[in-house]
Amino acid sequence: MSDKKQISALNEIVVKFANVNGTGSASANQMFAKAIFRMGIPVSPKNLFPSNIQGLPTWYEVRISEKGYMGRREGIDLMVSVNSQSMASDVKEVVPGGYFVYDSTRPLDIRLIRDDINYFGIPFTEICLREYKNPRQRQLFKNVIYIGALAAMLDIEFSILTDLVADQFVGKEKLVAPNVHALELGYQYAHKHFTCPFPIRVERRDLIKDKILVTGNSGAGLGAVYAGATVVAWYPITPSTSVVEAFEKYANRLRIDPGTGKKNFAVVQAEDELSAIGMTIGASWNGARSFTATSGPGISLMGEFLGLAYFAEVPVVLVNVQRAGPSTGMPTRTQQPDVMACAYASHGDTKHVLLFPSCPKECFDQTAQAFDLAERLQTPVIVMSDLDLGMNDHLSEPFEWDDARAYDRGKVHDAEALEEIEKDGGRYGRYLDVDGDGIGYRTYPGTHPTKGSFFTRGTSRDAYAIYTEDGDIYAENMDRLTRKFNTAKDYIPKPVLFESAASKGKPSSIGIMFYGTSQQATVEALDYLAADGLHLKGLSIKAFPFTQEVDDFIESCEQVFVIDQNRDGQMRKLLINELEVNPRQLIAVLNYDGAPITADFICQKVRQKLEADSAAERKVN
Amino acid sequence: MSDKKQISALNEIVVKFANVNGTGSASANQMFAKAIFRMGIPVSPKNLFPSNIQGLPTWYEVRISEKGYMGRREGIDLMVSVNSQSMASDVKEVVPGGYFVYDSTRPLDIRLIRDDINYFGIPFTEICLREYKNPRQRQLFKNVIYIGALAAMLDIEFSILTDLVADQFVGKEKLVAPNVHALELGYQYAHKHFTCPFPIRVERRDLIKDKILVTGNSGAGLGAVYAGATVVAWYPITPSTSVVEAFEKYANRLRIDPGTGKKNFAVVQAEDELSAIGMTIGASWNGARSFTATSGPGISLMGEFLGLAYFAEVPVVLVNVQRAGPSTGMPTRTQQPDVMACAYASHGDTKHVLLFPSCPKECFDQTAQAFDLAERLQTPVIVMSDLDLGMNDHLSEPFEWDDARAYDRGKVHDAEALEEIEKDGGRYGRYLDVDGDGIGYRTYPGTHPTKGSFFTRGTSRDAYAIYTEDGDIYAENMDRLTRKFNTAKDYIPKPVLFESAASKGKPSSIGIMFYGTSQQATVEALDYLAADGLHLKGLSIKAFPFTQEVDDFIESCEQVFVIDQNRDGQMRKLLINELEVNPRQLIAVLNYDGAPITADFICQKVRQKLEADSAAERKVN
Amino acid sequence: MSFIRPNIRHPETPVNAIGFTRKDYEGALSTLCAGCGHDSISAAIINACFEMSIEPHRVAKLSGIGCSSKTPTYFLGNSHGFNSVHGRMPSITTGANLANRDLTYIGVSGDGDTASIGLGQFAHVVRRNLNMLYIVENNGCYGLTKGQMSATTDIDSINKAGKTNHFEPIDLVNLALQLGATFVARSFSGDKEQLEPLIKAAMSHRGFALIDVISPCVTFNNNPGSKKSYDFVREHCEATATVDFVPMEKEITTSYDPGTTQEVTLHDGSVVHLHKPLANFDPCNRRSAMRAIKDHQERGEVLTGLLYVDTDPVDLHDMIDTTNKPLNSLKEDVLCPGNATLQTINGSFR
Amino acid sequence: MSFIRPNIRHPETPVNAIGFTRKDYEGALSTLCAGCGHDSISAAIINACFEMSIEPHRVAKLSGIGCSSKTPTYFLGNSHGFNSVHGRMPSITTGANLANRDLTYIGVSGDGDTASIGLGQFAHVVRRNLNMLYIVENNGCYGLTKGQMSATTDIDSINKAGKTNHFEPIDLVNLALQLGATFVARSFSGDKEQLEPLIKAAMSHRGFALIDVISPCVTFNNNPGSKKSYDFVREHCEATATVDFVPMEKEITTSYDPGTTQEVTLHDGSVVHLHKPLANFDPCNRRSAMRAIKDHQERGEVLTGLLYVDTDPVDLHDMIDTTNKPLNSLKEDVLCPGNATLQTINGSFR
Ligand SMILES: Cc1ncc(C[n+]2csc(CCOP(=O)(O)OP(=O)(O)O)c2C)c(N)n1
Ligand SMILES: Cc1ncc(C[n+]2csc(CCOP(=O)(O)OP(=O)(O)O)c2C)c(N)n1
Ligand code: SF4
Ligand code: SF4
Ligand SMILES: [Mg+2]
Ligand SMILES: [Mg+2]
Repeated sequence: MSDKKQISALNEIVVKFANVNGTGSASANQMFAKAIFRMGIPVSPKNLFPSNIQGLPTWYEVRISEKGYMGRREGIDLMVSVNSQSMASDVKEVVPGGYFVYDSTRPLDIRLIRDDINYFGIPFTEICLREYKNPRQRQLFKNVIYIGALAAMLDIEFSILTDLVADQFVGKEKLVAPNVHALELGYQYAHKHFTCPFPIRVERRDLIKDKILVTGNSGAGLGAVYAGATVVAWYPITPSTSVVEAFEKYANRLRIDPGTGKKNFAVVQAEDELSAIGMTIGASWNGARSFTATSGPGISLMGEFLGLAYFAEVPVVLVNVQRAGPSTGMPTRTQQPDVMACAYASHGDTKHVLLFPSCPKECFDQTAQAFDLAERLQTPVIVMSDLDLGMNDHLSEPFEWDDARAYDRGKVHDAEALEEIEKDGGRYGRYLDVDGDGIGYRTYPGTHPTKGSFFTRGTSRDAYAIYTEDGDIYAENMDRLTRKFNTAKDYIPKPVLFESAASKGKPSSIGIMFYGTSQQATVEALDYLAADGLHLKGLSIKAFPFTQEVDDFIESCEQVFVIDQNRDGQMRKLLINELEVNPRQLIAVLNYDGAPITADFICQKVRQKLEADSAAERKVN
Repeated sequence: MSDKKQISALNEIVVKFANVNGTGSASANQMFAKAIFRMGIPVSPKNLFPSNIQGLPTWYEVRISEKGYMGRREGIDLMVSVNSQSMASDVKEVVPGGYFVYDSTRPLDIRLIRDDINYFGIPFTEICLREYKNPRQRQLFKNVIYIGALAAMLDIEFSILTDLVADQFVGKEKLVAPNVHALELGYQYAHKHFTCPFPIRVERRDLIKDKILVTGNSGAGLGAVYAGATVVAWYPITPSTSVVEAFEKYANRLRIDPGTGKKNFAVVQAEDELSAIGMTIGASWNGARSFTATSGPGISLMGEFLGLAYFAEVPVVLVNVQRAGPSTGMPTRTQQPDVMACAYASHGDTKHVLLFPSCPKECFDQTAQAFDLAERLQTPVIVMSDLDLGMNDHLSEPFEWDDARAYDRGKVHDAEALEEIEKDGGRYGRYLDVDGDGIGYRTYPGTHPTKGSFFTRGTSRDAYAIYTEDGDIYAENMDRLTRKFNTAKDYIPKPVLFESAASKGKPSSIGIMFYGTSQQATVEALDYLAADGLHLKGLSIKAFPFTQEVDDFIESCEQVFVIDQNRDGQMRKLLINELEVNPRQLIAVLNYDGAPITADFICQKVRQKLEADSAAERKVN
Repeated sequence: MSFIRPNIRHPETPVNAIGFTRKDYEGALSTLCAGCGHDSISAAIINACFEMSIEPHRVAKLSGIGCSSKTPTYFLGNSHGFNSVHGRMPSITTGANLANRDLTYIGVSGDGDTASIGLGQFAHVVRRNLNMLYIVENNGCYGLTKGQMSATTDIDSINKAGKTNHFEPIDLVNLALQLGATFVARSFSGDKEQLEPLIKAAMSHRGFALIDVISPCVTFNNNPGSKKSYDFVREHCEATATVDFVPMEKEITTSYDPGTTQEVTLHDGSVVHLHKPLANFDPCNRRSAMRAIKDHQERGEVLTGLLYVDTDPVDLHDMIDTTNKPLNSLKEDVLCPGNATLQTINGSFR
Repeated sequence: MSFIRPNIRHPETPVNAIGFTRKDYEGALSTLCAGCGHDSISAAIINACFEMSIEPHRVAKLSGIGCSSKTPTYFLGNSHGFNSVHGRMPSITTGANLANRDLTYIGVSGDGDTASIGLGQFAHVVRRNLNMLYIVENNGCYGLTKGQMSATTDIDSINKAGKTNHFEPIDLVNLALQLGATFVARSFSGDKEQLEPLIKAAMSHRGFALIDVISPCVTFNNNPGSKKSYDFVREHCEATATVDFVPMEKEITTSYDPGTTQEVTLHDGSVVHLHKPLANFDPCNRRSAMRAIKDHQERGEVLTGLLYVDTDPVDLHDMIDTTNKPLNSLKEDVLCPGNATLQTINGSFR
């Protein structure tokens, strides 16, 4: 129909849906991503939604990449825009030669017409008015119709869509037919009016294997179920809410006492975050595995209690699903802005163990491990997820659990142990560093009528938990806490090395460090740079404190790029701080506009710096 | 009497009183320090009290130094111990040849007898039983009696003491005679039983000039009165409580409307620290000068609101009188442990302006200046005092106020200005960076019925204060905040250079940086080191962000010792972080046992390092 | 300076006593869900301010976080607003009021914002009898975070997700009365005839005025089984009386049958007329209010209308004896004692 | 395992039913001011636990920050204790109780700790009807920070510093009743005859039990003019009845005149005997309790004793339907669903 340039691509496409929130577009859009997944092609959907419930623009960006690049990529190949509010900006995002699908019920505003992209109008509203009676249906099915149309345009196997509908409505079977009908309406219309498939299309592959498509928050919630969390206290806040929702959903299925039908867990919606972490501390103190989850403002409110848990040495598992700060900031946009706030949370000299998951599988594993770490180290452990990882579906290795695995409950004396100690003329001291690793032995309340009870407090105390204002005892205790923090290095996950296949065997003196959701984009960037002959080695940081491997990696490089999704380069600062490296050796790469970082952005920053360097050198020589 | 070695000293003495808290010893002890002060001799008293109201050991350590060394010095020359609970440890603190004055009503426990110090028993209890009927009097006058005895031993002019009594009881004149009588009882007893004065004694000098003896918290409170603070919201917490008490005391004298007798200020005791800073923000937003004061736990609780004030750009003045953390820690011991917590308070990318007073005069000046800075920069400004500075009397330059000084209320548009802008076809935008310094123009509520109103929020917004989730606008705004933070450098106090008189004209490549209450001890240490031919140059940091001078100072040194009164070397970390200096260049000197740092401690650490260096060099050559 | 309203409007558009049109009291376009009760409350605030001829800039509007707390953006666009943090609006408003006692303060909050995270600040702002109008837009759920239950969710109420509440709800009206609030009312977003006069009376009250407005969340808590749905509330409301408000200036035109009407004259001289009040209910008697509320609750009914008013309240400024001038209007001359005084103070430290 | 008391004590020292001496229930030496009301409350707790023959380690004691919150160090030295942060004891106790429902939880707090910074958590732990004894050691001031007024300081009460309070006090007993507390009592640290049986009854109550104990601060608020001084309280107390507690096991020995005695049988079978109760006062009727309290307040009197008890309470565990076993006793076998299940879950993500 149109003689404009049309880009063509096979299984390397970015599709974006522009819609209005509260119109049920989410499930339709998800069906699209799932269909690609089921065709065996790696897919990475990202939901860009407003901090609002109904009526504002919302977007769903789907990257399809058989190369397996799952980071975000800018430039939209095919845009489906059914929201007049955002159409003007939507049009701009399409790449030259790209495709723009819109609701042609009303004619397209001429100001939106670009001569370098291809327009495909489908009268969605008109079709819905014709086909459906009630307004809600008209709204809902519009979304399903455009999925049907895309199936034709991109050559998605229609049967996969019908299967997905069937799966979606198990229990509500009578909804299957109308949905399939809606799919067909779109499918037919596209075939009738356009030459389908388009030059950009998908084709079945077998690249998914046993991978799964799941959100990080589901992984975290499941991880907590498997790790044996029994007491969960929380306060709702986006984007962490679904961590607890996932926990509760699975616990309600998997943690019901068969005899009584009662719950082998407790979830309490607290009145605020102070109370939520207080309950978590109380439960851990009393020997249950407990956690809370929060975001931004909640982290600030938990500061005082985190300091108590650090100093009184009570295990705490906290899942922080980060969002764009400061203050309320952009609550529905992603960032990594709480690294400093969490590493040093609370007044006084404090340090906290942090974990940095990069995918749902790591959300599952690290959340589960966080319980072992918190109890082993008797201190708060914070899982540093973010909105992108937590709320978007990510292609992930399947979750695994070793049935032989026993929980590490850390150092806890039971009644027998207490009797033993005294038999040998010893005296139990809660904060005695018996093993030299800085970690004392806890006892749970209710253990023994006359032995092992102690008083937990946020004030200074001696090795026997007796209150003291003696400066030397105070200082010794503070030093032991430092010792304990170093002990953490023996237990926390190690960083992971990455390099481009093209860089194999090509030693490099330039490093690139990253963490969390920067991983996908950075790994992609490594390939692009390698293709230009720029061979960098990558290290994905998985935990704080930093283990020797991180030290060694920096040592082995002349310069290291550090990727942060925040303004102040917080991870870079933390590295400089804690490893005493020369700041000049670490180059900050900062993305903080609230959108997930892209490989192109990273490449651009790296090239700039390296070119500047060689330019400088040329000057020198 | 005793043929043991007796140290002798003139006007270079440390006297310590060991007593029980809640027995009214404080005022007697203070009389002692004041007497030395009125003899024209520099004096530095330090109160070491428990976190308790009555019955536990409390100490009052008085350093007398005509050389003007006002930092703490270890090793007690004369100990007055009237507390059996602490006597055993009190004895240990006395230097060989020193003097131990005790209550000889009951014989001294032989285990307390050292053969290298001199004992002087006075039957205080017995005297009181004989002289006074009611138990409270017996308790109170015991303290006055030992002051009388010290007057004889140290050769304090008795008339000064009687004058002090007179001053103390203006209005309660009938209390004068009994107090003077008690002084005489002690004075007589000492003269009768011991050869007075002792070889350690004081002698009138004229070294005080117009200096004053005052607490830092009085200075801060007065500073706020002079700066025009009208709304004060607070929550009680040691050691910051007396900041607000001082403000209220002076405001009640100096801020009463002559016509109505009503108050030209408002002090509200909030229900907690969250509320206290919330009220401060609300008042500042509404155009009043407002402040709050807190310590340790309060800082953690204020985190969320500090982030709001940073991001929404509302002035806040916060006086943080630091104490030993973490958590409740040692609430009545001094430390500088909140540097990091305050510099980066709250989740997200935040930075806050900090001021570091070293003496009461600076508490006054910096607190007053904090209001100008907060309004000029439209952001929180935190005055980082500590317990030692805040609650102990310090010898200080007198407070000064330039009557020509006008408050800098910062950039605020009034109704005329708003009309002007529109007349010129302009549009007012709260967050427009009109002047390029990152600071926009505020308007106060109630300014104009149709112009200049805007919506203050903790969420992302554009230059016109309209809510937005646009990533570019968000990022621009965050960059402007960075720009604004740099603008702060043009207004904040500059660091102050120190060097030993003995080092004049002796250029040095070794620096020593310090802040707050480390100043007295460090300046003293510079002299001692210079005496050994170790010429260091000192820089006292007065504010964060760090100005060029700090940069230059570090640049000019091969290595710089950084004095921190906390475990983690927080100021050193902040310097590395923000100035991008090589950590190897900065050597941490850390004192964190809750007692004020001493010159000896600093010298020892510096010598160790320098000796290690030269040893290493010897190896090399 | 004084201001003259620029007269660039259609001659027919009605203006109020001080020359402003209703438009001058409107705000930005609402982004709430269509049918959200909160939007009706915004409309009522706009009408009340317009009809009371309040200068727009003499009002400050403050809120916490939530759908309800977003609404200040949607009314009084010519007034300064402060959308603070979750549950802390009372402290911000307290500070603002201390700084300038001459403005009218409207605080908007939600049931989550007030009864959960904000309960402490709510209780203490009541205690201080801060001169403000505090509106709780009470939908018995957390709208903005997608429908979780709140501390005001009624026992056995079922939400959209199908969950049933088992926790004792916090009744903010009872609580406020218990804590000594001097003006307490309850209303329903669907009843503007009642809500508007209540808002006017509350703004005229010199002290803390609470209006707990039941304001259904159409998206998450308007389902059958919910006790905060439009249908349920309509069916279970009973009013203490129909309310009519006559501002101070106006003298009463309509005449009321004394038998069926009770007059309450507020501190500033304006009058609240209560028609056909409940039998043995006295809006000036705290205990009778609490009794009436409990009686209705035991019958499963919601008592609305003006519940209690103290016509001679003592507000925070009275209690701490602040000067009558706004503190933010004082300048160096009154605030700064000067150097001479400082030198005598220095003397006391020698 | 079961434990036998090591028998290394003087044969005469009295032991309780399970072989413990009073000493086994004592704690460290108090560091409070001589005469502080708080110490009397600690003594009463020690006696109550000793006489009720509670195994010391089956009790957990928790507190916030303050002189009052220090006291758990001074009683039940064989019990675990948690001196947490200011105003947050309720959340810590909630978590602890969720982890192990089989222990007895005693929370100690002060009026500052509860009515100021802790009010929100207090209100919400009441709502959740957490099974605990919550003792407020109420001295109407901030003792540990040297005597500032608190939110429970009575109107016109004058403190040591000579300041007069003008703020409406928060009455924690009224508040708790309002919020649905299932056991509410008020007492006086000087009245152990009343306090001890109340503590016993409160510990036997399966739900939230508040005892607001007026406990004078001898150092900062025991002066003439103070309404929380020993003298003032002694003069203005009236008790609902004299209380006698008979634990479940014991059958009643002393016989009571039915005319003058009312029996309240608690959920666990133990019985509270109320002698000579006030005329038309029913401790099982919430509204009658609130009425009686208000009547006395209006007369300037303080009503003490057992004010209200719900003999069939529904506690937090009932509301959220947790299993009867302590959650902290569950092991991998019940907690971990295993890998096979996980693989089916993976399937749902494909
Ligand atoms: C400290 C903090 N915790 C949690 C949140 C997330 N949050 C936003 S609104 C809200 C509850 C809103 O409920 P409500 O006050 O009833 O307002 P509604 O949306 O129902 O009108 C919560 C928990 C937040 N913004 N800040
Ligand atoms: C967050 C925090 N704010 C303030 C303080 C200081 N503080 C310690 S105890 C206390 C009040 C104690 O009053 P109350 O609870 O009545 O106990 P009391 O000493 O009167 O028994 C305060 C404000 C603190 N420890 N923590
Ligand atoms: S979610 Fe509920 S409260 Fe929020 S705007 Fe929609 S209807 Fe209103
Ligand atoms: S200050 Fe008051 S409350 Fe604290 S211990 Fe002393 S008497 Fe008791
Ligand atoms: Mg709500
Ligand atoms: Mg108290």
